[in-house]
Amino acid sequence: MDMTLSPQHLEFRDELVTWIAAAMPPEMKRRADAGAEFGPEDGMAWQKILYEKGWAAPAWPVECGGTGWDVTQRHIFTEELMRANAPQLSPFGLGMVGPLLVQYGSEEQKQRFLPKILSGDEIWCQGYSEPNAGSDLASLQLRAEKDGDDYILNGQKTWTTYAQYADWIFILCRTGSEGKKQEGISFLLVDIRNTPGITVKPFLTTGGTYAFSETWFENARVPQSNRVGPEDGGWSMAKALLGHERTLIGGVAESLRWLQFAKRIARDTPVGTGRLLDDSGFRRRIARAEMRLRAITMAQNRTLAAAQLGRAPGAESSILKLVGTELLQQATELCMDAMGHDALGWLDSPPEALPEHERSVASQWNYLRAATIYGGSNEIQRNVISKDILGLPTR
Amino acid sequence: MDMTLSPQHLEFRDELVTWIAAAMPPEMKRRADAGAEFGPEDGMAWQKILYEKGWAAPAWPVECGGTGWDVTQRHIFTEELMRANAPQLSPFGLGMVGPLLVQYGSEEQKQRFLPKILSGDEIWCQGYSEPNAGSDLASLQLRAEKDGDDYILNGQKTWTTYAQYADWIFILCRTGSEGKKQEGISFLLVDIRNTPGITVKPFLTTGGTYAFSETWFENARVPQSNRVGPEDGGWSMAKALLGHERTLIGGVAESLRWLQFAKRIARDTPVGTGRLLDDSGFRRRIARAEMRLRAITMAQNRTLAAAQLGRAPGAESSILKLVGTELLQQATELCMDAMGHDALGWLDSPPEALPEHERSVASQWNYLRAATIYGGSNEIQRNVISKDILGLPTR
Amino acid sequence: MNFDLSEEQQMIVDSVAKFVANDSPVERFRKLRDSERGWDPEVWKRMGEFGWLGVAYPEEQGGFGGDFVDLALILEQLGKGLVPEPLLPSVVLAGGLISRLGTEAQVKAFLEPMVEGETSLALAYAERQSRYCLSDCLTTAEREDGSDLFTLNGEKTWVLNGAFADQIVVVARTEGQPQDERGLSLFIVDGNAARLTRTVVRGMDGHRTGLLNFDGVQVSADRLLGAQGEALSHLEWAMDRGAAAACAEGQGQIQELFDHSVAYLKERKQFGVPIGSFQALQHRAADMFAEVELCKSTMILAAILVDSEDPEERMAEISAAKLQLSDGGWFVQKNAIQLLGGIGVTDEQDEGLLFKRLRVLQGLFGDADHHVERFQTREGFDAHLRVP
Amino acid sequence: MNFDLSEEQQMIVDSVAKFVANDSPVERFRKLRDSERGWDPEVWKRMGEFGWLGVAYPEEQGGFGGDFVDLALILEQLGKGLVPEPLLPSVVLAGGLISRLGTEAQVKAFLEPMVEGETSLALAYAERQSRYCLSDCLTTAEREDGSDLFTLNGEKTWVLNGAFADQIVVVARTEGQPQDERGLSLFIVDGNAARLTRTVVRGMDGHRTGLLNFDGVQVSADRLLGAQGEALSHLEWAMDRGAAAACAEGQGQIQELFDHSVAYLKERKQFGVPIGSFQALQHRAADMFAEVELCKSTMILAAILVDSEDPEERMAEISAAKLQLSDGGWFVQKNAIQLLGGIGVTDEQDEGLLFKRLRVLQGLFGDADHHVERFQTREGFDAHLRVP
Repeated sequence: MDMTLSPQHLEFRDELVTWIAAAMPPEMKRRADAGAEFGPEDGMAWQKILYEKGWAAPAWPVECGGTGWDVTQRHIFTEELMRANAPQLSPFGLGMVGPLLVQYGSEEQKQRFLPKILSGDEIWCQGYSEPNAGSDLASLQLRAEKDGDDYILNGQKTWTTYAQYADWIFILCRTGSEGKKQEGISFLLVDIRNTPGITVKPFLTTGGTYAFSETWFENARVPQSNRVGPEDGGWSMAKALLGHERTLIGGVAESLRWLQFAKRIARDTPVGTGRLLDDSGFRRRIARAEMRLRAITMAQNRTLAAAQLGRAPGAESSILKLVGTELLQQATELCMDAMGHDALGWLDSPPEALPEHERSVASQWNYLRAATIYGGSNEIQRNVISKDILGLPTR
Repeated sequence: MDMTLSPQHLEFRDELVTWIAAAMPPEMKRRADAGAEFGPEDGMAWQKILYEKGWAAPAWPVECGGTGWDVTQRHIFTEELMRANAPQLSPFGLGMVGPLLVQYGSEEQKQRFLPKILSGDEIWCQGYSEPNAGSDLASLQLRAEKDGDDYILNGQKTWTTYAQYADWIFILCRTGSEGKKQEGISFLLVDIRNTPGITVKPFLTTGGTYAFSETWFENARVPQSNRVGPEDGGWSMAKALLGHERTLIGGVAESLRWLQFAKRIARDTPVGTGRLLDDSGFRRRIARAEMRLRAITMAQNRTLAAAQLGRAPGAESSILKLVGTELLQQATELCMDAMGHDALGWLDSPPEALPEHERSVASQWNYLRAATIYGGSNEIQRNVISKDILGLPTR
Repeated sequence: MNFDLSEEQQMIVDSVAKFVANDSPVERFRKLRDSERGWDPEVWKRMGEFGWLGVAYPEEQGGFGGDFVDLALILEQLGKGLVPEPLLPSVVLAGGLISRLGTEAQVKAFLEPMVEGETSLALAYAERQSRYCLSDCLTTAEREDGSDLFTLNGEKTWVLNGAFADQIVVVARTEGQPQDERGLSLFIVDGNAARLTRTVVRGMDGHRTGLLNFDGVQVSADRLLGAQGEALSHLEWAMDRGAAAACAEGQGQIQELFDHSVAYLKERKQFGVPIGSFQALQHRAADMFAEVELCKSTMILAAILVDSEDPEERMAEISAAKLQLSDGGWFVQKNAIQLLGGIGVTDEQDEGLLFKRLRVLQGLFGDADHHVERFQTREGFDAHLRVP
Repeated sequence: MNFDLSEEQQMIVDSVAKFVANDSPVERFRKLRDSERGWDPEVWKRMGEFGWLGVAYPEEQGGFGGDFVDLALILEQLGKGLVPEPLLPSVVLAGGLISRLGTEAQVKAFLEPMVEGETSLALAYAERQSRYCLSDCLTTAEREDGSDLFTLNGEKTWVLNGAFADQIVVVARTEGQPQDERGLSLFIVDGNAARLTRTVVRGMDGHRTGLLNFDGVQVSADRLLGAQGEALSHLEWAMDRGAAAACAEGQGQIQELFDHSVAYLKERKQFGVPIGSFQALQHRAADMFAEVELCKSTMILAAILVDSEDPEERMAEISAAKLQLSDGGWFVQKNAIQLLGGIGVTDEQDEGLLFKRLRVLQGLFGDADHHVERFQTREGFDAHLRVP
């Protein structure tokens, strides 16, 4: 057994840290250092910079624009971006539909879509959930009827993240009606901006941002050539897509950032003659969370190491989402508790009332309640573990 | 609303405290003060003392030997006995079969059994669970076949608490075989000591005591006149019996005793130049448990107050078992943690290695794992709450 | 012991519940949170007419001679509808102090108009550095020899209703060092006083707080509330009432979130069945129910004990109640959002708004850590070792 | 990074697992716990022959030049069978210190016979008042000027294998005050030394510890282990190895308890179906699985890092592992007992015995509170604030 990073990896990390600090535009750097929250526009700006460097999609094959890095390098890359509090990139193109196209897309689809995903010229979003298909995704109802070379789409998607910024949406829709409900589903790419009959209506989250939209399709016409994989074979596409970047879903790097942030707030928060970070009770609470994060990190490292040896993520990876998202939420709760009365503030509180680095804590804390819901709720994860891994009987 | 105890109740409590301290024999008092654990024999000795005073079964009707106290007085009585660390009385006669006989027994049964339950001349135990009937109690299999004026019993009971000390056992057995499995069950009183064909085999618990037995019945003959309630009507008897002393099942008084005990151990445990009870981290852990106990106590008081107004325990009483037993276990864990290395010790550790008041902590901590299992496991409690109170649908 | 509502209390509860259902469902709050003030003076006036604002004050102060339990029952019902009118700062905090400490003239001038719903009040105690420590007060009040005027300098943060209150009870130091226990005094300052700057801050819960800057604000001596330099124990008393009120109002939100969750479990179908038929969710709901009941129990306890004669027992039970609100309430609210799925993070649904207001109440008047600390540092924690 | 077992490691694991299955299932421990010593010197000798006792020592000391991970893998497998032979006190604690600090002669005299299974060792560090503080040592060792003998006075408690060990490494103070960090020394004391009284104490886990009384025990200077007065950092190192070993052995019990629970869920029927088909229990099992995996991860981490060159990182990761053993392991074990129902509290079933041994391991070498405290008081806790 060997858990050390190789000298090459250590060197790679040092270079990365230096590059990231230099590559950020000054205002972005200032906000990153101040612990500010970034919006989707900042993510797009940062993607352009990474794209110029050739680092927009490290995990893609080199011939499609990837970096050729190994799993560990990619992991270091993710972690250091998070530590530097760089804006997060939209995952829907780079992390989801892109890799799927690499694997299952036709040659035409690859050439048409991949370059613009990479450059950020086209922004993507995801259309999976429907009002009556949440945890039970396979019961989705959005219909695609064939009409000549096209499909005619009718129905509704919900929780389409940042659809108002998107040029394209990938959706699961129903093309067949027979057999089990997982059959008869197809995976389509849809021009959300220019297709008549599509209405996008962003709605406010309790975090105070318009992170999600509802999207209606009314006789929206989409060429059949925009289907990825076989007709009625969309469920396997969806499963393949879920497999990508499995190890990142635990949010380890993000939790690390929040815990550092909790310490920082505690350091800057006076209590009596000292600081909150001097309070042994609060220190122990942070310490417990940090210690738990070390445990989760090690579980993640085991998964990564297995991946580096070419093995599919083993059983241990399935727990990362479960315990990782719960820790992530706890880390945000520590920040809220550290803020004391400042936790009363909100995104629009004036700067004299709420320091910039605390501005979006409550909003994010609020929004991240969804971390245990999205990407397969933690209840669904427990179902998967108990059935697929432990082999417990169904009734 | 009024939560104060009346002057009469306060006076009653003061008198009780004085009486208890005076009534205990010196060695019992010494051990109670030292925080020692008592066995069943001590319980019997203490029952005799209470019996002499007329206080063995405060909740029984006066004409059967009860005290005529109101609900609050009975509660105060229980709590003060616990605070004084008096030996606990066996509940099977005084708290379970006795009240059942008062309610449903024939005149002959009452006259035959109640006086000796009260005086402690006859000791009782319970025969409910069977190897294949635990949570699913209604699937019990012990058969009672009619033969003349008798039943012939064949089968096995398990978890019969302290059966080796008992003179009598009350059991649920199967007298019918039709209909739902809750039907066809009868409630019988069996002379466990003198009935041929009954074998009692005590077994060691992980707590190091022989608290439970397995009991076999092989053609054991029992007069039908020992049946309580109608034939095949035993399930309602069992439910009626469960209703008694509902508010005590949360173990509030017992938790209080354990928390005091945790403080005492912490006070007597040196750490550096001080005592463990000076450590703010440990103090906060005890404090949290004490604060939780206050919440549970208040929930219990609401139930008691409702009972005093003659109402059946409401919805709030059903949570007492659930949260009360979990707190009770936590309280024992605090004691274990407070003991540090002393928690390595056991019942038979020599006194120079382990102080008397710490002797049985590990054993009790171990045994009380069963507190969330017996009396309807906490999982069964959750089923009851979700179905009977919240009305959530069954599949 | 008797925890049944009296006939009168039941009437109060019914009438407030009816008001919330008919006149002030969450929808009203949703609209008002984007208005300037965040609440409606007309509704406030009606509350005065209903007698809700004076329920817990003695009759000789224009109140109805009820007790804190009556007030708590009102707050609980209002909490269900997220009714935004400022009962907590105005009736519980500032009003409570004026009622307790005020001269007849002060009561007449400042409390009675509030009881009638003509004016509203606020209590300014928190400062940038103070966290939950009441004696950590940098704001000063100085009086030159022979003068009838005190001069206030300093800053108060997160003053509930502070930006719009007509009168503000302000904690200021008249002597001693920043964290001394002695030397704190209370002043009733006019909201429109010269050299007082008020910045409106909209909070996470959509309510308004004020950032108050005192730059030499002059206050006449007849606005000194209670004995000079002796404010601390009264402030503690007021904070305990605030905590009890937070438990009461929060109970409204906890109960709503729980009831909505149970209803959703029965109605939402996935995999062809109501999700409430899944045992894992049933058991979660059972655990939530237990916490709701414990919250209800401690909320009642706190409301009864705010007027207890034994301040140590009062503080112990109120800390226990506040901890239950924070921990037990948190268990209920986070699981409600989890069970409700997307609905719980959608602003146009009520649940997320209940969730946020509840979090604000959990943080006010001391969070869980603060109350655990307070519980274990009191004398009785060690004295109650009854086993020898 | 690579966490796969090497071929050699896999061979070790297989052979120990086979030994446990064939020669030392829990049944053997159950019998031995009522014997005088609690373990079997013949089996100990066989372990020596198998090479298990020397796996982690350098070849020049009669060992096999493996690392701590190899030893941890052995302990994990032995833990599954509750094998009672004293590897933890003998190989990990006392043997580890002699290997690290011993002179060639000491290694030859005291380590090599143990590696061959001829003798067993113990480490006496805890005292009645010390709790987890290593420097809190009242036992003294004095040497008169010019003498070749140290005289030991004091008492050591809960010495694992202390009642039967042939040689005991004893921590004693050669200078300074009771809690001074400097001034601690190690002595290798013969178990049968004159004026040493050993009381056998059977513990909760059925293992024997010793209560050791030193009433003027004379020890010659060539039995001083390491530099006089400089033992503390080595003791800390040994405790960290003890903690890592506890994680390894405890992992065996955690895995067994979990596996038994899952098997029981599949096999036990109530209400006409396997209880493992109830979703509430399925989800409990899923949560337990997560903790088992985290325990396994941190157990590996701790085993790798005990030999880390950076003591602060070593202590941080080992504290994290020990916390996971205590908290995560506790979650698994308490739920195992709950799921197993009555079985779990029956002495004749294995689960309760696994449960008790695991609790003992959780308490040894610092409990959860101790390790959280140690984690947050180290320098790096504050230094690692990378965000400005």
